[in-house]
Amino acid sequence: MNLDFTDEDRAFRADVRTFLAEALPDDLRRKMVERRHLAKEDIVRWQRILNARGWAVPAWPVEWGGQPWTPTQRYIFQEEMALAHAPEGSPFNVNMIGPVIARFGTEEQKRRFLPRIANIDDWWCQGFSEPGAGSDLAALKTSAVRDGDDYVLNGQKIWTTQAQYADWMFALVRTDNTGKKQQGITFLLLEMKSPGITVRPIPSIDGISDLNEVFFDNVRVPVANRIGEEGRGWDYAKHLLGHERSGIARIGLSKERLAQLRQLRADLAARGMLTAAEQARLDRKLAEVAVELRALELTQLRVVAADAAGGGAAGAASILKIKGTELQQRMTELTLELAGPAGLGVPDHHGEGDGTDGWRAAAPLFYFTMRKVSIFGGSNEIQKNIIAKTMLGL
Amino acid sequence: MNLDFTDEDRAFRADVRTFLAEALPDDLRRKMVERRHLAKEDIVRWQRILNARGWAVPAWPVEWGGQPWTPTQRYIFQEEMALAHAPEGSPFNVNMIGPVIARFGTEEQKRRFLPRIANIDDWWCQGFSEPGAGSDLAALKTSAVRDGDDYVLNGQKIWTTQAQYADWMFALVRTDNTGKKQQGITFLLLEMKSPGITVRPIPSIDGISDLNEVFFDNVRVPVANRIGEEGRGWDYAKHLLGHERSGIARIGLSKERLAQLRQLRADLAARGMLTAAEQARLDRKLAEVAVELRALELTQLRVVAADAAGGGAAGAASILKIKGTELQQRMTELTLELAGPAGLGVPDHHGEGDGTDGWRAAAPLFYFTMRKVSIFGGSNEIQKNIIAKTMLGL
Amino acid sequence: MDFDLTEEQRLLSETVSRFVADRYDFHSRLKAMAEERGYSRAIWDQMADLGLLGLPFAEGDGGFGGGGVETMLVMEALGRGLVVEPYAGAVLMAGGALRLAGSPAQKAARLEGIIAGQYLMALAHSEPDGPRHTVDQLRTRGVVDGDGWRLTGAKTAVIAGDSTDELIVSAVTPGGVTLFLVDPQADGIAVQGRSGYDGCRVADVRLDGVWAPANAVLGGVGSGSATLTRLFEEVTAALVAEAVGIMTDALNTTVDYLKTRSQFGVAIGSFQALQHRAVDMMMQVELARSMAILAALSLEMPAVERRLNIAAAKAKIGQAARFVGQQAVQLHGAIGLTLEYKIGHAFKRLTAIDALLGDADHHLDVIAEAGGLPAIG
Amino acid sequence: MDFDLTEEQRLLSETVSRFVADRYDFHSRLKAMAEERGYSRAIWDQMADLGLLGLPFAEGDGGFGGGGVETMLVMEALGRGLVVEPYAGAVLMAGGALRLAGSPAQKAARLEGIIAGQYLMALAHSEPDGPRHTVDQLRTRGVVDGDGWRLTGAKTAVIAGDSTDELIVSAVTPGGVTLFLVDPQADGIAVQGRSGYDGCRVADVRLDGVWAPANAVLGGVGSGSATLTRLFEEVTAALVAEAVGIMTDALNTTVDYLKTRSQFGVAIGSFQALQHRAVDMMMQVELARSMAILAALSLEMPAVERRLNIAAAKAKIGQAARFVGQQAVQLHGAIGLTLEYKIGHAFKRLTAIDALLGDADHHLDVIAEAGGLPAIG
Repeated sequence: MNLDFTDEDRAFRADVRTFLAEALPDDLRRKMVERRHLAKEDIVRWQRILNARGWAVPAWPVEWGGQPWTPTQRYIFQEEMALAHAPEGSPFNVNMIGPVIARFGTEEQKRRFLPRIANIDDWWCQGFSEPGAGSDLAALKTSAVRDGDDYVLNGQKIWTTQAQYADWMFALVRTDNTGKKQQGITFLLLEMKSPGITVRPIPSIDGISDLNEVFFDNVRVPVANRIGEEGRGWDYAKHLLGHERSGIARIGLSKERLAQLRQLRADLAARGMLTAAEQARLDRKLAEVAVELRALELTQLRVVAADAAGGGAAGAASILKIKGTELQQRMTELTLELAGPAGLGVPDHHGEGDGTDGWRAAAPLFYFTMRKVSIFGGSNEIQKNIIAKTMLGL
Repeated sequence: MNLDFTDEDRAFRADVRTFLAEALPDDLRRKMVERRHLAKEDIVRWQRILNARGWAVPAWPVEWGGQPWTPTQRYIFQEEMALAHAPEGSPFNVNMIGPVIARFGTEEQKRRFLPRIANIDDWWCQGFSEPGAGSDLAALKTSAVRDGDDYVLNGQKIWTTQAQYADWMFALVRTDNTGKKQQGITFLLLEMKSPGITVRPIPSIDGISDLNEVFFDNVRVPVANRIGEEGRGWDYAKHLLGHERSGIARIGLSKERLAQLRQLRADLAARGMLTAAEQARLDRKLAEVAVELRALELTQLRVVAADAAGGGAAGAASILKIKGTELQQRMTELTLELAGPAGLGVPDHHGEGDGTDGWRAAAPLFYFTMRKVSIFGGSNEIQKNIIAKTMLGL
Repeated sequence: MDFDLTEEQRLLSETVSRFVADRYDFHSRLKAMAEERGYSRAIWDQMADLGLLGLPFAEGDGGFGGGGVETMLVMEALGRGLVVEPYAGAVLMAGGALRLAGSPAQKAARLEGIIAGQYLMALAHSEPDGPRHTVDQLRTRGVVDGDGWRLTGAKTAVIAGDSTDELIVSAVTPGGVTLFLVDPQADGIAVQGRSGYDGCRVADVRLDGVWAPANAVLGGVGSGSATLTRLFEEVTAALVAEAVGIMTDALNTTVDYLKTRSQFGVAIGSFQALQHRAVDMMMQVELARSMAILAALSLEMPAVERRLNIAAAKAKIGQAARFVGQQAVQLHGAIGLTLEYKIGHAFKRLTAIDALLGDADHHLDVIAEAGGLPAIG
Repeated sequence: MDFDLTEEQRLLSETVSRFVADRYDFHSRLKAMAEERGYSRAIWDQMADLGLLGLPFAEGDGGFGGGGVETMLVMEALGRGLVVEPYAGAVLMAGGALRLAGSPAQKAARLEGIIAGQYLMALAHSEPDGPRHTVDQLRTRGVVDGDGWRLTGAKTAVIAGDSTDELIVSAVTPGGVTLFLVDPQADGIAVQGRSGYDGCRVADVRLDGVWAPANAVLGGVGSGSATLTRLFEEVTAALVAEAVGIMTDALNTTVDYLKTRSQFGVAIGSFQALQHRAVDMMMQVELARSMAILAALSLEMPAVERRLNIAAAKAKIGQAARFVGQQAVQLHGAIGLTLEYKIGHAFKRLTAIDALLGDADHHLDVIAEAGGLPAIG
């Protein structure tokens, strides 16, 4: 047992760090530091820089642009990205549809889609949730009826993140109503500019409209754009949701944020804005967060090591998800607390602060926006149901 | 709206305070202050002093020794008792079996039992829980079969508090197996010296053996000792459990304990045993407890006022129970924290400390013993089920 | 010991509750927020017609002489409706400063307009670079200049500060903190309004040597700290009541949602973990309600009791508001994250109320320093 | 980055686990507690036979040269069995002081006996009137008297202090804190043993001018603080591992209970609120397990990393132990409150572990003062 990275891993970390220091555009870095909302172009630009380096989709199969990294190296890469304030790529492209196509797609689908996904030549969104199918995802009703070489879609998706940017959607649709609800679900790829698709943005409490409703009115989708077999979409979706465990707790991100919290606290104290009691109290809370983060970091490392050894418990990802999101949310509370009432006046757009104190204006929106992490991707209540069942046998 | 007590209530409080100052024996008071375990004789002695004053059973009907006090006055009485460090009477006598007999008993039963209950000429225990009937009390199985003028009991009770002291038990037994489980339950009074009763003490984590198993082997109970009708015991038991709301949050007790915590903290600081950081942290925690207690106190007063006006929501007692027990437990945690590792060595018996620092030895046992308050009398989980159903309609 | 309302209080409560229920649904809030000044003139006029704008002022000044309980009733009702109009900021806060410290002449010139809804005032006190909550640690300075004063500094989070007829500005002067009546159109003032995250309109105000005549001093030179101390106690009690109103509505909305939202073939309210969460919310709401009553009644108590009970109320409400707001969103799931649904607005306003006039931590520090709370009753 | 055990470590772990599983059921614990010295000689002999008592000592001294990971494996296994024998107190704590500071002659005279289970030592350090956790703020004094020392003071919570062959006593002397080897039968010593609330035997020790010869000094005059600092880091890491073992067993026992205990016609483990509580416990156990590993591995790190990571581990374990212990009792209901069932014992020992060598709050203070935790890896 040891916590030392191998010489190889150290060299890898140095490589990544050097690359990020050189390649990450300064304006992007600043936006990230100030917690400003990234435009689509920002994310695309960075993804293409990564792609040019061959690091856009490291977890994919090597033949499609992946890297033969160990789970430890993937963890190091994610950590360095976060510490360098690099934007995260579109998770829908990188972590979701790419791996699904690489695993279950036809050769034709792979050749057609994967290079464009990696380079975000196409921006993808995820069409899973429906008004009546949230935690109970398998209750989805959007129907796809076979008509010649097409499926004809009718129905509605909701909470579709960044559908307003998207060129393509991967969607779960119902092709059969007769069996168990998990059966009869099919996994389709649809072009967002297809006739009959309407996107309506939903304004969010964080001041962004990144959530959308997507309506389907007799939308035709070629059968060639189906993933795998008809009726087996649920299996492919489960694969997608359980795909990546090395970054799920977002340790690097939380480390970077904790460091920023310390900096902000020091800054306010230096400006005479904190009483001694307030400083002591904040230091105490920061220490508590540091301990929680350290415990989570070690737990994440244990999972990474288990994955590297080809094993590891199924519910471990749920633990990392729950505790990771709780910690991220806790840190937004502390940022809000640091910002104080001066954070009350915010500009119209997410985090475009007025100079050095921009973070104070951004703090509340950051707090609001991070409420979603315990809701989306399987709410923490659902995660606890999963752990109770799979790990405790209850 | 106002928070002032009336002149009448103030005068009443002064009366109670004067009486307690004069009547409470000093040795009892000291035992209470030092959190020592009271012997049966201690409780009986104090109950008889109260009874001589006419204050042993104030909530009973006036003809059986009750007082025509308002809910506010009952609240004041309980608060003053706690602040004066007076022992609480046996709840089984005062709050449970007395009111049940007064309400549902025959005239003969009232005359025979009530005066002896009030004076603890007989010590009573409660025979409700069984090994298979805890939270699900109505699942009880102890059978009572009619045989002439007797019932013949077979079965077992468990967690019977202070059965080792008891002269009598009031018990729920099953006289019918055919209907819903809440039906077919009968409420009996049994003499503990009846042939066929065996009491086995169960040692507890607080170092006392106040819990017992009670076994019935063909125990004969005269039908004359049945309360009300056969098969309606569940109704009488429900009445008993919902009887008293003016003291359920135990505000007075918590006030007294918070004051003691402040005293202990000051004492340790004066002896140079707390760092500045520790003092600040403890003061902060005490402030948090003070705020919770104040919120609970006002909530209790609102319930008392609603009761005085003849109204009030059914689930309010559950709120007071949950929050009251959480607060009591929180204070035992703080006592333990104050005691520090020096509390690790404890004497053989509950709280018999060695001089001024006896409280430090007693602190852990006090912490352990108070875990029961969120379990007995309907666990806090059961209380939340009740609130969800009765107050939220869920 | 009496928690009953007087007949007058009951009528007031019913009137405001009916006004909110009939005239202020969620759509009204959205419409009001979209208006240029960030709230609705029409609603403001209706509030004036109901006499709400005059409630806290003395009868001799044309008001109704309402006290802590009356304000609590109004604020709780406004909270239930998530009313965005600046009642607390304009009437209770700025109007309160005038009421507490104004000379008869100063009151006479303004109160009629305030009560009629025709004259709006705003208190400019918080500073962007100052301590988070203070009555006297200010950086804004007032220096004597001829027969008047020159004010220089920066203020932030000034409620409705960009649609106000007059500002009340706190500044450090020789002798302590002094309050000044300032024309927002005066030379040297820059007002930058924006929508606060809670939906209420706020402004940043910069004062660059703004001139104020001697008769612009409110309540005497150096008396500002005392005025603000009392004023903040009153407004804290009011905010606490507003939070209770918001939490009550958020709880009801959440419980309704649990009963109607169906997943896995059943109402999600049938899941015990969610039931218990709703119970936890409900207990916090009831404890918070008790503290709002305490705060309102404490306004009549001696200084120490008043200060500490109100601190306790704000501390408790801050914690309760955070828990109830977060859980209301969580139990709603995604729909709780949108601005098209009431819960998100409630969550954001509850967040603001914790931050305003000292957060829970601040008030716990106050109590810890004082060595606890004095007995009541 | 490697969480695998070496082949030797795996064997050690299996050996101790089998010993606990085969020889140390709950009944063994009760029997051991009932013995006069508060633990079982027979079990102690078996632990010696297995080589456990020699584990941390150098091979040259007749031990096995086990480090942090080996001790973690043993302590976790002993925790799972709620073993009451004073392994941490006698072997790791007192034995550790000898190992760290003893001269070759001092070691030679004692280690063989310790490793064979024939010689028992106890560290007398905590004081009834002292700060809650310190290496040097002591009231016990050692003054030079002729060619030796006179020791005066009071010690408490001395583990197995009433059945020990020799005491190691810390005292303030000119030049700092010094450790002394003291015969518990010496004139001027009074030892009062009792059962600690966690089931472990502890003693109060009074020293009234006890004489100690010059060669009774352990590790040099004034070197006590440094020895104790290092020693407490080692023992803290060990206690943390013990807690993980106890919590693991408490979780398993609780989950089994939820599956088998039936109320309302179903296993209570079918109630979602209880399921989620068990999940919360399980998450705490896993986080605690990670911290036990960190603590064990930190013993090889430089001073600052070592100190702060171990503080973090103890802080986390303290919080986790409180939560897991309380919830294990709560989910068991009444049976969790008895001494006839394992859970109550687990709860009490977990409570003690939080209190020993600085509670969670203490270690959070350490981290806050240091400005956070250094990076690992």
